Amino acid sequence: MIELQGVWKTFSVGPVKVPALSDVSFRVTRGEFVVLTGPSGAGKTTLLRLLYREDVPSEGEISVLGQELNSARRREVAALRRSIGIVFQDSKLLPGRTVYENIAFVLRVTGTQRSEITARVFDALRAVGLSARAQAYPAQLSQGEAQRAALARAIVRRPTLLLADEPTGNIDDAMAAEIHDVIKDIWVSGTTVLFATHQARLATLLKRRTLVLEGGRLVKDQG
Amino acid sequence: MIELQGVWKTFSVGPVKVPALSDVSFRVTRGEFVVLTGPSGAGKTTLLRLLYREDVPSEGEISVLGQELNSARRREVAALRRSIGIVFQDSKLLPGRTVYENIAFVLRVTGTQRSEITARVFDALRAVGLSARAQAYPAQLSQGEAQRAALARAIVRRPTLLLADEPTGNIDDAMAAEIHDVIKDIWVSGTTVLFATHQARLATLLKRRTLVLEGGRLVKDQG
Amino acid sequence: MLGFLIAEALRDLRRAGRVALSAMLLITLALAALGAFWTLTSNLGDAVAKWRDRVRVIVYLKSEPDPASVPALLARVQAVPGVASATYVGRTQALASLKRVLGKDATVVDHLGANPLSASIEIAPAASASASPEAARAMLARLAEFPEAEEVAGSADWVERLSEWQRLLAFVGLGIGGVLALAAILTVTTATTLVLHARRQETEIMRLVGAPEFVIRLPLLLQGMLQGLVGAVVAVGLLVGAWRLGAPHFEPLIELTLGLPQLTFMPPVQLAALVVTGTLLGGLGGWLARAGR
Amino acid sequence: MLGFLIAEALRDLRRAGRVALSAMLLITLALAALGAFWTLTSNLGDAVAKWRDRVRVIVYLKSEPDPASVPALLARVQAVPGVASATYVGRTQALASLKRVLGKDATVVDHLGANPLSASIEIAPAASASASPEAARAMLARLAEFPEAEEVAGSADWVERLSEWQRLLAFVGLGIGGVLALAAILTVTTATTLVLHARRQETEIMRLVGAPEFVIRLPLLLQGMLQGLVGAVVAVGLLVGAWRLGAPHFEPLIELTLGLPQLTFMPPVQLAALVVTGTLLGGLGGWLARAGR
Ligand SMILES: Nc1ncnc2c1ncn2[C@@H]1O[C@H](COP(=O)(O)OP(=O)(O)OP(=O)(O)O)[C@@H](O)[C@H]1O
Ligand SMILES: Nc1ncnc2c1ncn2[C@@H]1O[C@H](COP(=O)(O)OP(=O)(O)OP(=O)(O)O)[C@@H](O)[C@H]1O
Ligand SMILES: [Mg+2]
Ligand SMILES: [Mg+2]
Repeated sequence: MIELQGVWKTFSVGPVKVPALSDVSFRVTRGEFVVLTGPSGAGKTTLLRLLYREDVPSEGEISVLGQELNSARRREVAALRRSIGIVFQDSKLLPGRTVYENIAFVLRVTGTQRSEITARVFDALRAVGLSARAQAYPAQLSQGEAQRAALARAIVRRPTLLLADEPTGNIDDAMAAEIHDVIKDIWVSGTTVLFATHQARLATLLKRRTLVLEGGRLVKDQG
Repeated sequence: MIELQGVWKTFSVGPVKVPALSDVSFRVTRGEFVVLTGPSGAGKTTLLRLLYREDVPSEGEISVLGQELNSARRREVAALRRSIGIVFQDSKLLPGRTVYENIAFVLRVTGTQRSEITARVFDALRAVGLSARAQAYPAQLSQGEAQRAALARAIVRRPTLLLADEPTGNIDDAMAAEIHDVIKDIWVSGTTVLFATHQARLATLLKRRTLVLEGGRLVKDQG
Repeated sequence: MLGFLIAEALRDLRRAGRVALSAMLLITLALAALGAFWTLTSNLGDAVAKWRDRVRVIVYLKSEPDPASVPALLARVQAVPGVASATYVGRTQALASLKRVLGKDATVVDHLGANPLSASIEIAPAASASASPEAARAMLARLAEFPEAEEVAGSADWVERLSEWQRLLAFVGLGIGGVLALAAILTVTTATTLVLHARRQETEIMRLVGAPEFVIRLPLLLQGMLQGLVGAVVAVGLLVGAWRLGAPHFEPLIELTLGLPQLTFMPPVQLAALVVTGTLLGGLGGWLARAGR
Repeated sequence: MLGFLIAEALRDLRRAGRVALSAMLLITLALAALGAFWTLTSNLGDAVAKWRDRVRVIVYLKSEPDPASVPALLARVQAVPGVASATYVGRTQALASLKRVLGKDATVVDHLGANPLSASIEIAPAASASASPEAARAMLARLAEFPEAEEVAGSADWVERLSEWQRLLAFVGLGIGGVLALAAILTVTTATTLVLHARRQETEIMRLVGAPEFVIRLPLLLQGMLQGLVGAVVAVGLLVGAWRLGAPHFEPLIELTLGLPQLTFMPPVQLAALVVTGTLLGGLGGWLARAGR
């Protein structure tokens, strides 16, 4: 499902080299629920970006859903991404569209039948408890609501793989527990989940396999 | 210092009325450290926006630092804001400028002597533990680093009042504890602090006066 | 799907608002100026052609030839390269036309004892002779060599003058064309950058969720084409309107100054070409958007 | 502080990149066209003035007057409103000039028994008489009433023609002026919107931290002025360059076609006015940015 072999990622900021990932290797098999944790700046977001090929490793091999990423062509990358649901840490909601339109947009541009769209969008909104705010624009949402809308957008296509980057970072504990339930439901229905969070406590709470990054190194893989 | 009298704030989203704040009244005196907490969507950000007059209440009176906000003219609002440091929930760092430039920008546009700027910016960066990333652009920061940069920008002018909206939302617990220490230091040096967070646990941890919002109502004021 | 893509294109236009309007108006201006220049050039070309037709070279003959030998003489003159047609003007005819020319002073003719004028041959030069001063000089030299010719009036001057006029026209055309091309390129570039900027976030999300390439690009293309189309249609409307209003007012003036009895407007085919040009121009801008990143 | 504000303005320009360049180039084009039109109009105006000076009205006299009475007659003619100057042309003089006009056909004059021409007075009309067909007709009528006059040659035609030319010039000027004004307004609006968009986040932060109003607005203003200034200077450079290169080439042609021996360029004051106009135009765009939100 996911396989990393000796992955390094180094950023250059002027003359300074920032090592964001150092020699990371691991495998995730179909149907797993993996928590990726580590302090701020550990490299969690960087790792996820490599998995959906928004960036390429400085060194090492990555394959996702059987697709070798280093050699992937544009068309293959697009096909891969259609099977992945992503919750971005910075939500990336389109400010000019309502919550409903933001989620429908993803279905539209990937070719979903028009007749199905409304039902699927509202299923996703119900799952994250946001149906009442469907007509609100992103600027009219609290940050927690925005994160839930972003989660709804990620799951609306029932992806094979869900990459969630801090989906509960701005949410109070009660709400976060609900979101964890939503993600667990998706996992139960067969989606592989990679859940990134800086809240080490959460990893314990979820009682799942946990990968711990620290300063770009994979220091622990347990569960 | 801060005084709210029967403040209501209602948003209209199409035909729907969203009551974000309902009949909120409280006072904060000079030198206090107040934690504002409540679940996602409770109205914390809305309340802070009213305090720096980015929005006006639908009903009720607010005065901050002796300035009556409903009747304030543009010039008075600008003067008021120069005495307030704000950490925005969405950081609002300028993407085209480095961390250093982002913080220096605030000093520049409010008329600080050129010779003082470098020293003050680095003081602030040191306080939040980010001196090493001074030359990085916001896109090159992890979200936690971005939040610390935003905090540095808020404190660089040594404000009379600090309004912090989830300054530790994306930061791991160890780093968060450090940030709390930074904010406490600023408070000790005489700045009044209003600290908004959805982490109820944090309110307990900080052992300060706590205001609890729920669905726009002030349900608890203790400490 | 196409319905969605067109809706997206329209949404972009609405969002870009005043700037989209500016781009459309600039396309309108560029095309309207292009059309106006086109009309102007073709009418000036007509005027030049007409002046060229009026140019005459006169060969004065040493003596009035025998009427029977005139056709043979005309045939020999017509054989000279560069001569389009030749007309014989007898001495009596010459006096009559002098009288017409003199007008008020025509009385002098009535006081003449004998007819002092020579017979002549009036020659209309062919286009080949007007094409260059060298060709014209060659023709004049050949005519002067005729044994019957006393003198040849008409010089290379008129050709010089015509070719100067044409140079002027070509220069003005080049200048206006260059400026318009620049303006059009700028318009397209500006519009492109704006469209791109307005769609930046949409494009990012589309790429991140794996939308096919044509879905990402088509709204940009359609929107550009729409802007171009609207601009071009408005430009054609302006041109037709200006023509309807202006032509009846200007025709007498143009006849007076340029001697052109009637102005011609662009044929429908050219108007259609203008619309197609505008649409393609806009579409190009939209398509380029990706490269412009 | 000013240094910082100018640095901010330059930063905006760099960031807006291609679009800022477009705005500058559009300002350049608009001002260059304005300058070219200005030069053209003033030279055409000179040509029209020259043609007007060449217009003559001729009063033919019934008989050749006594040389002693000529000055008195001329004085009376000069008293007619609309007459700028009057010259007496005797019969001998008239025959001599006819000979000059006839050229090749001048031999007819030598065959004449007696001089059949009349004496005449040549009149240069004043500007007041050329100003309107009515004034010209009034002058001609007054001249025809002279007892010595047999006939007055010259009609209201030439005035008509001149006023048509002037109408044409005014119309072309209006058209070009209108198009340029539109283009300039569009440029400014577009640039404004872009600048505003580019600075959106800066402006928001400045307001939120309580920066004084002038700090928020001045970079926009400076940046617009800078764009306008650069555009205007380039336009002036283009005009001067085109003039240097083009004028020596065109002067003979213009003399041939319009009879104007020498072209005049815009004086430095007008060039300076162009630069100021550009700067103000750009500054206006920058200043408007706030209103445009
Ligand atoms: N584009 C970039 N250019 C330079 N440095 C970068 C870039 N992206 C990330 N970094 C650096 O790489 C390191 C890892 O960043 P990353 O965003 O992966 O951390 P993270 O684990 O997601 O942190 P957080 O929990 O705060 O979101 C950080 O030091 C960051 O500053
Ligand atoms: N501009 C707006 N228009 C309409 N509704 C708004 C607007 N701003 C906020 N709201 C609504 O008001 C309520 C309170 O929002 P607010 O952002 O203050 O919550 P919060 O307590 O800061 O939540 P979080 O912890 O998630 O940031 C939410 O339901 C939100 O959707
Ligand atoms: Mg991250
Ligand atoms: Mg909030």
